[in-house]
Amino acid sequence: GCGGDGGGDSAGGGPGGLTVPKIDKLAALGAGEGEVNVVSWAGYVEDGSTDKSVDWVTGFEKETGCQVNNKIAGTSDEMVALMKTGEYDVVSASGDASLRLIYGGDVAPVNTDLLSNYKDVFEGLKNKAWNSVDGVPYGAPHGRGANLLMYRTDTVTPAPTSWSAVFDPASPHKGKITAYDSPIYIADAALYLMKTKPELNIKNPYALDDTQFQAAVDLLKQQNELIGEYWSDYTKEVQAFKAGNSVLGTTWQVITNLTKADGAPVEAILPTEGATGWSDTWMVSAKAKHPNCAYLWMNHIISPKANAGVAEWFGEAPSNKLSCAETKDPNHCATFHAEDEAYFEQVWYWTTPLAQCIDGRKDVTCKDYSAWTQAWTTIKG
Amino acid sequence: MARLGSYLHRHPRLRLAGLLSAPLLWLVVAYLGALAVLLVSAFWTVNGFTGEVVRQFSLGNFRTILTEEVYRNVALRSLGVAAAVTVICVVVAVPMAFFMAKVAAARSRHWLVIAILTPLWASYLVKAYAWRILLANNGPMDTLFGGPGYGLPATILVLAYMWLPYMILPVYAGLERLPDSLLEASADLGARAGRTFRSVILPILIPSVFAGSIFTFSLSLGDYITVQIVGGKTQLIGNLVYANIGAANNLPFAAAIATVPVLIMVIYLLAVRRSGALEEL
Amino acid sequence: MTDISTPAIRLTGLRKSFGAVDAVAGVDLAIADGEFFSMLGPSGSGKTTVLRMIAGFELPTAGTVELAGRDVTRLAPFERDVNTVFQDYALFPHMTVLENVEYGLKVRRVAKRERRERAEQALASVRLEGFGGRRPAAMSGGQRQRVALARALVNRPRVLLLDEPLGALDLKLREQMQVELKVIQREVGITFVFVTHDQDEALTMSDRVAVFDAGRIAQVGTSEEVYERPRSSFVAGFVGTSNVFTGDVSRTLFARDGVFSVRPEKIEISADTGAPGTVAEVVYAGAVTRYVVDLDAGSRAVVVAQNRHDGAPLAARGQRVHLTWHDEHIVEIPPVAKETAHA
Amino acid sequence: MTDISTPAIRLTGLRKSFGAVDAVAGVDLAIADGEFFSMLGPSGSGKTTVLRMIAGFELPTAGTVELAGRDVTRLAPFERDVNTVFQDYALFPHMTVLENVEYGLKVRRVAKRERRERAEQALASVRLEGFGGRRPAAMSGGQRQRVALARALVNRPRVLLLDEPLGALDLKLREQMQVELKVIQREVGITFVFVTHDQDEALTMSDRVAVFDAGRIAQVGTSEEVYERPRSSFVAGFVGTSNVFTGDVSRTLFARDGVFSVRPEKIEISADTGAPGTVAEVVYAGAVTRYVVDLDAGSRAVVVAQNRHDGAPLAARGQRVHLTWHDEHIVEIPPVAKETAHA
Amino acid sequence: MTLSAPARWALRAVMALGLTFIYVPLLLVLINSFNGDRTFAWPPHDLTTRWWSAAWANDGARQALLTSVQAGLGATAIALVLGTMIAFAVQRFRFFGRDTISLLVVLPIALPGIVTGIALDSAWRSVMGDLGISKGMFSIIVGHATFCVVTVYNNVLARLRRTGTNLEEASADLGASGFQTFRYVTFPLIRSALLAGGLLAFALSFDEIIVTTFTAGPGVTTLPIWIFNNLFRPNQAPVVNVVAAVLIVLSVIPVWLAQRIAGPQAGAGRT
Ligand SMILES: Nc1ncnc2c1ncn2[C@@H]1O[C@H](COP(=O)(O)OP(=O)(O)OP(=O)(O)O)[C@@H](O)[C@H]1O
Ligand SMILES: Nc1ncnc2c1ncn2[C@@H]1O[C@H](COP(=O)(O)OP(=O)(O)OP(=O)(O)O)[C@@H](O)[C@H]1O
Ligand SMILES: NCCCCNCCCN
Ligand SMILES: [Mg+2]
Ligand SMILES: [Mg+2]
Repeated sequence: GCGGDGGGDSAGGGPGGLTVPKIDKLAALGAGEGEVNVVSWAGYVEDGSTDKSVDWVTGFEKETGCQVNNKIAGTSDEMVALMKTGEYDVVSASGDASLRLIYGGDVAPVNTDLLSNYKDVFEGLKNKAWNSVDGVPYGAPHGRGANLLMYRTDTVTPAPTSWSAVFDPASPHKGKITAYDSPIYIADAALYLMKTKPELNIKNPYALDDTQFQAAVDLLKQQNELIGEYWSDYTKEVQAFKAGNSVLGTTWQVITNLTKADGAPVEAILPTEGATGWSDTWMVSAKAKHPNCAYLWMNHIISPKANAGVAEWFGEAPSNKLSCAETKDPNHCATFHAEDEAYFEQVWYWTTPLAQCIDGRKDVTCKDYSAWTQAWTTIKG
Repeated sequence: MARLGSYLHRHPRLRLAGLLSAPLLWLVVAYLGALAVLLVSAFWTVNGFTGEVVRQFSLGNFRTILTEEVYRNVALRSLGVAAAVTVICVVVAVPMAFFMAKVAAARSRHWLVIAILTPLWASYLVKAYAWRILLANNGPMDTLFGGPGYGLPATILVLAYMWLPYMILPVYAGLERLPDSLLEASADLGARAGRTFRSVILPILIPSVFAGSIFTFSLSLGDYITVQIVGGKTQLIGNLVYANIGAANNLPFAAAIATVPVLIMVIYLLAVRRSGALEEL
Repeated sequence: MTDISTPAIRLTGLRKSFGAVDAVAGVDLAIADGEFFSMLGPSGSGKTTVLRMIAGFELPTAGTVELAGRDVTRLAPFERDVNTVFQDYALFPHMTVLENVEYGLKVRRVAKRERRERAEQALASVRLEGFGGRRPAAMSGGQRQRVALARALVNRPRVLLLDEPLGALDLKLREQMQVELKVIQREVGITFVFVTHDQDEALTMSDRVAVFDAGRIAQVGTSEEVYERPRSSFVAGFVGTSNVFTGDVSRTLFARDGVFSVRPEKIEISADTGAPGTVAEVVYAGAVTRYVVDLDAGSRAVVVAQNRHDGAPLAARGQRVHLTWHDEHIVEIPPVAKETAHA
Repeated sequence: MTDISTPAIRLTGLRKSFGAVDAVAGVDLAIADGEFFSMLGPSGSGKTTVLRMIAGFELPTAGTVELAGRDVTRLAPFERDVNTVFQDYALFPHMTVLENVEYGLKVRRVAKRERRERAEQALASVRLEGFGGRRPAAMSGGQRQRVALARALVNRPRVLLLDEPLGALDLKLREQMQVELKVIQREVGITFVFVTHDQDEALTMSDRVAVFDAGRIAQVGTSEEVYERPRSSFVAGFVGTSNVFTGDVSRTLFARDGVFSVRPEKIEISADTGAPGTVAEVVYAGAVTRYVVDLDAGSRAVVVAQNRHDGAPLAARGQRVHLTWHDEHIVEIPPVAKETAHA
Repeated sequence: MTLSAPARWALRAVMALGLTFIYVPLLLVLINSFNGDRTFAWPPHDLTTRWWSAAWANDGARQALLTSVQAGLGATAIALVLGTMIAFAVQRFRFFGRDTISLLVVLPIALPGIVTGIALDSAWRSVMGDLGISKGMFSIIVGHATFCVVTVYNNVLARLRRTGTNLEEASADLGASGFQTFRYVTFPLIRSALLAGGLLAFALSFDEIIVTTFTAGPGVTTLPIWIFNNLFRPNQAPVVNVVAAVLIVLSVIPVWLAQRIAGPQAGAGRT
C-alpha cells in the first residue's frame, strides 16, 4: 500500500496513519501580488470574455489589482496534475482531488479568519472529510451538486426510479446508456451495490476492499456492454441526449436544465439508492507565488454575489447562505436543493479512495485511487 | 567579414559545426534528452496517494502492461485504427493526387492545391465536433447511410478525414515529379491505364505514400481527442497515456504506456526510411 | 520520291495546335517498310509532335495517321504496333534492366519463360549481356540508351520511333552509337523513324530525310538530294554549311539574279582564275582546314579543304586568292522559301 | 613547349582525390598570359576538377595553384582574380540579365553609375544590347551563354575559365558561338581556359590543347602537334578519328613492329598500288564520304574523302581497292601509352 | 498520360467526391454558426446571427487568436532557422550520422503529440523549473518549434537538391563573400521553399492542441485551447463554430498569397 513513509515533520494523522506534511497557513493578509494563477472547473471563473453579462472576475481584478490567469481542467485528476506543477495558486478542487492535494503537500491549510465571507458558508459544508484534516480547514467551500440519473421521457418508459436502470443487463436501451468517464464512477457502482447487495457489506462507496471492489468492477464491466459512450464534457452529454444517442445515464443538474431548455424531453431524478456528488473547495497552493491574491480570490468567490453568479452559470447549489438572495432566478436555490440538507444526506460526495479504508475499517486494505484508475482502464476495455 | 569567410572556406568542418550545433543541441540534447528521461521514468513508480514520483527502479509498470490483457487489446486496437486510417487515406488520396497532378489543367491545379490546404486551418476540434453532429442519431450520416453512429468505425472515419490532406500533399508532390514520359513509355509498351498504374506509378510512388503515412499513422496512433468525441466508449492508447498523466498524474505508468507507441513509431520509421520516405515528407 | 504501295506509315494532312501555337501545320508523308527515316529540323519545328501523334500520345487536331494501311488516328498507344525510344530514355527506375526490357512482353502476357529468353536476346543484340540485374541508375548514358532500345525492340514492333535518342550522349559516344544503331536497324529490318537536329547524324544514317521547318516539311529526300539539291535557302542553310549569295553578289558572281548556294567543300582556291578575294581567316581543324575569304564581290565565303597527304595550307591569312567552282554545284534556290513537301 | 616566364596560371603537382577516386592524379601545367588554352578529354578525365581547383571551388589534395606568380591554393574563390563561365551558365534566375552582369561589380561595391555603364558595355560586347531587362528564363540557349560570358568579362579578370560553355547548345548554334567566342577572346585579350570534350572545338579554337586521360595530361601542344603527332594511341584515338594498326597488321603494312596510326583523310584510294582491301561500307555525309575498307592485312581502315567538285564516289561497296599514304603521315605511337606531360 | 475518357471521368468523380468529403463538415460548421440551437441539433430549426455578434464581442477569442498567432510566428521563426541550418548541413556536407538526421528531424512529428508533450513538460519542469522559468508562451513556442522543424527542413532540403551549388559557386566566383552570397543568391532561391515550409509549420502550430496542453503555462490560452475550453461548456459551442468559420475563410488568404508569391509548388510544399 501507500503508507506514509514520509516521516519527518508531520502535523496530525491522516486516514490510516497517513501523515500530512506540515505547512503553515498564511498568518496575515498582505498586499496583492498583482496576479493569481487559478485552476478551475469550466464555468467557475468567468471574466465576461465568454458572455459580457457573465463576469465576476473583472470587478475583482479592478478592486484588488490581482490579474486572474485561469486554467480550466476537465477532471479532478487533471486538477491534481496541474497543482503538482506548482505553477498555480488556487484550485477549485472536488472531494476526490482535495485529499490527494492535502496529503501530497500541494495545498496549505487555510486561515479562515482571513476570509470574511467564510462565516456565511453553510455549516453542512464546513470541516468535512474532503476539505479538512483533524479539524484544520484546507479551503473555502464553493458549491455542491449530485450526480443524477437523467432519461429521455419519450423513450424510457416507465420512468426509472433506481440506478438499476443503468445496470440491467437486459436493458432495452442497450447501446444508449451513458456514464461519467472517470475512475470515480466506480463509486456509483459501489453505491448501487451497497443498496442492492447487502452481503458485500459496503459502508462507504469510497472505501472498498478487494471483494467489494471486484464486485463493483465486475458490475461496471457488465455495464460496459450497455454503454453507448462515456461522457466527461457536458456539451457532448447535452448533444447526445438531444440527438438520442444517449437516452439514460448519469448527469448533473445543469446538464439537465440545458437539455430541457433546448427542448429535449428529458427528466432527472435522484434515484432511491441516493447518489454520488461533489462538493468543491477552493484551496491554496503550498507553493503559491501569489498567496495574498489567492486569499483575496477565495474570499471573493464565496462572496454572495460571485457565489450566486457561479452557482447559476454553472448550475449547482451555492455554498454561501446569502447567495440564494442574489440569484437572478429566484428559484435557483430551490431547484438545486441548496438549503435542503435532507437531499444532500443522500449524496456521497466524491472523496479520494485510500488504501487505509476511510470507513474506519482497520482489518482490511482498501483499493487506493491508482488501483481505481487502472481498473477504470480495464472496465472500458 | 571576408577574412572570416576565407578562413571558413579553408575549414569546411568548422562551417559544418556551425550549422549543426544549434539544431543538434535542440533536437538531440533537448528533445531526445527529454524523451530519454521520460522513458527512464517508466521504471519508476508513483506514490498512489500523494502522487509523488518514487525514483526507484521497478519493472512493475511494464509487468502490468504486459500481463493485463486490456493493454494488449488497446495497443492492438490502436495499431489497427492507425493502419486502417492510413489505408483509407492512401486509397482516397492517390486518385485525388493523381487527378491533381496529371489530369487537371495546370491552371486549376493551383486552386485544387489551395482547396486541399485550406481545411488544415480549420480547427481540428471543430472538425471533430462537426463530425459528431454528422454522425449523431438521425443526423445526416444516419439518415443517408444508416450509420455508423459513434464508435470505432466512426473514429477511423473521422481520423481519416483529419489526416487526408497530409497524405494528399506528398503523394501529389511525388506525382508531379514523376515524368510523363514514364507513363507514356508504359502505354507505348502496351500497358493500359490500370496496368501502368499498378506497375509503374504505384511502385514509384511508394516513398511518397510512406511519407504521407508517417502523418496518418502517427497522428492516429497518438490521438485521444477525436476518439473521445466520436469514439463512443472506445479507448485508444492515447487515452490511456492521457488518463494516466493528464488525469491520474501517474507519470511513470504513463511513460511506460507511451513506450508502446514510441516503439511502434520508431520501428515504423526505420522500416519506411529504407524506401526513401523520409526525404519525401 | 520513293514509290510506296502500302507504306509502314502514312500521314495525311496532319495538324496539331496547342492553343494558338500550330506545332504541326499540315504534314503529308509516307514512310516505306524497312526504311531508316530521319526527321531533321531546328528546335520547335514540330518533329517531336509528329512523332507523338504517330505513337498515339497526342491526338491530331486534323488529319490521319495510318500504320501499314490501317487508320490508327484515334487508337490509344497500347493499341498501336509501334514502339518509342524516348529522348530521356524513360526507363522505369524501380525495375532492373531485365524487368524494363521484359515489361512490354509481360503486359502482353507472354509466358515467363519466353519472356525471359526474348529479353536476354534483346539485351544481347544491344551488347548488354549480363547487365540484366542492374538498375538503370547504375548504368552510363550510352548503356541506358541501349536498354531503351532493347526495351522497344523486344516487342518486335513494325515501326520504331526514336526521339533524339543520342541527344544526351557526348560526342564520342554519340558517334559510336550512331554506328551501332544503324547496324541494329539493318539486322532487325524494321522501320526506324529517327528524330534529330544534328544534320550530320541525319545524313549519315538515313535512307531518307525530312527537313522540318515551323511545323511543315520543307523537303523530303535522300541525304544526297537534301544536301546537294536543297529546295530552299532554309534547307541549304540548315543541312550543312552553305555559302548563300544573293542580290548584287549573285549578279557579279553568276551574272544572274536570284539566290544561289555553293557548298564550302565544292569551292577551290586558285592563284589566278575565278572570283577574287582576300583570306580573312585560316582555321585548322585537324582533318580539314577552313578558309574564310572576303570576296571582292562583297560577300564572305567559306572554303573547306581536306588536309590530305599533300599537306601544306592552300593560303595564308591576308593573301589574295581566287575562288572557283563548277556550274553543276551552284544550287539555285527557288524564290518561294517555304512550301509543303509531299512524299 | 612554349617558354613562359610568369605564366598566367601555373599548376604544380596538382592532385585531387574524392574518397578512393583520384579525380586529378598529378597535373603540372603552365598557361601563358593571353592564351586560348583548351582542356580536352573524355568524360570523367578530371578536366572540370582541375578547373574548379583553379577557380577555388575545390581544395587540392596536393600541389599548388599559382595565378600570375601568386600562390592562391588556399584562397577562397572570391579572393581570386579569375572568373568562370559555367557549363549550365549558372545565371541567377531571380535577377534580370543586367543584374546578373552587374553582380560581380555590386559585391565589390563599385558605384551604381559605373556599374551600370560597364555592364551595358559588357552586354554590348556580346551583342546583347537592349536585353538587360529580361530574365534569363526568357532567353534562348545561345543568348544565355553570352550573358554568362558578359557576367564574367565585366569583372576584367586575368583569367577566364570556361567549362564546356557550348555543351548545351545545338550544333548550329554551337558553331556560331565558337566563332563569337574566339572573336571576343581576341578582342579582350585575356587568358581563356576552355574545357570541352569536343575535339573539333578544341582544335579549331585553341592556341594550345591539353588532352586529359584519367586525371592526367596525356599530351599538351598546339592543335597541329596534338592532331598530327599524337604521343599515345589514346591521344590518337581521342583527337580525331584514327586508324591504329598493331601487331601483325603493322608488320604487313609497315614492315615493322609497333603501333602506328594514319588519319583517314591522309589515305588515298587507288586502283592498283598500295595495301589491298575490300570496301565494306560507303557512308555519304554531305561534305565528305566515308569509306570503310577491310584490309587484306587483317584490319579495318576508314578513309575520308571530301566530296569536291569532281563529284563521283571513289569506290562502291564490295569493290576491291588499294590504299596508299605518305610515310610522313604514319605516326608511330610510343609504347608507354600513358605518361604525365610537363608543360 | 493517355487515359480513356471513362478513366478521366472516374478520376474527376473521385476528386469531386473527395472534395465533398473534405468540405461537407466545414460547411456544417458554417451552417451551425447560424444554428439557433446551442448544441447544433440537426437539422437546425431556426437560424440566428446572435452567435456571430457574441463571437464579435468575445475578447477571449480575440486574445486567444492573438496568442496563437504569436506562438505560431515564434515557432515558425525557430523552425525556419533550425530547419534551414540542418538542411544545409545535410545537403552540403558528408559527415558521420548524416543518414540518421532525417530520422531525428521527423521524430518529433512522428511520435504521438502526447508523448512529445509529456516529455517536454517534465523536462521543462525539472530543468527550467529549477531555473525559475515557468511555462508560458516561451514553452509553447519551444514545443511547437520542435515538431515544426521538419516541414522547413524538408522543403529547404528539396530545394537545395534541385538548385545545386552552382549558383552559389558562381556568386563566389564573381567575388561575393559568403554572407553576400547568402543574401543575394541563396536566400532568394530558397525563399519560396522557406515560405512553403514556414506556412505549413505555422499551420501545424496554429492547430496544435495536444502538445500545447502540456507545454502551456497558466495564463496562456492559444486558440485551440480556447476552443477546447469553450466547446465543452454550455452556451459557447456555437461561438466556437463562428470562430472556426472565420478561420476557414481567413486561411485562404495566406495559402493564396503563398501560391502567388512562390508558385504552385509553394503552397503544396512538403509536409
Ligand atoms: N504540350 C504542349 N503544349 C503547348 N505547346 C507545345 C506542346 N508541345 C509542343 N508545343 C509547341 O509546339 C511546337 C513544336 O514543338 P516540338 O516539341 O514538336 O518541336 P521539336 O521539333 O521536337 O523541337 P526540339 O528539337 O526542341 O525537340 C513548339 O513551339 C512547342 O513549344
Ligand atoms: N564531388 C565529387 N565527389 C566524388 N567524385 C567526384 C566529384 N567530382 C568529380 N568526381 C569524380 O572525379 C572524376 C573526374 O571528374 P570531372 O568532373 O573532373 O571530369 P570531367 O573531365 O570534367 O568529365 P565531364 O566531361 O563528364 O565533365 C570522375 O570520376 C568523377 O566521378
Ligand atoms: N507530435 C506532434 C504532432 C503535431 C501534429 N499536430 C497535428 C494537428 C492537426 N492539424
Ligand atoms: Mg523534340
Ligand atoms: Mg566536366
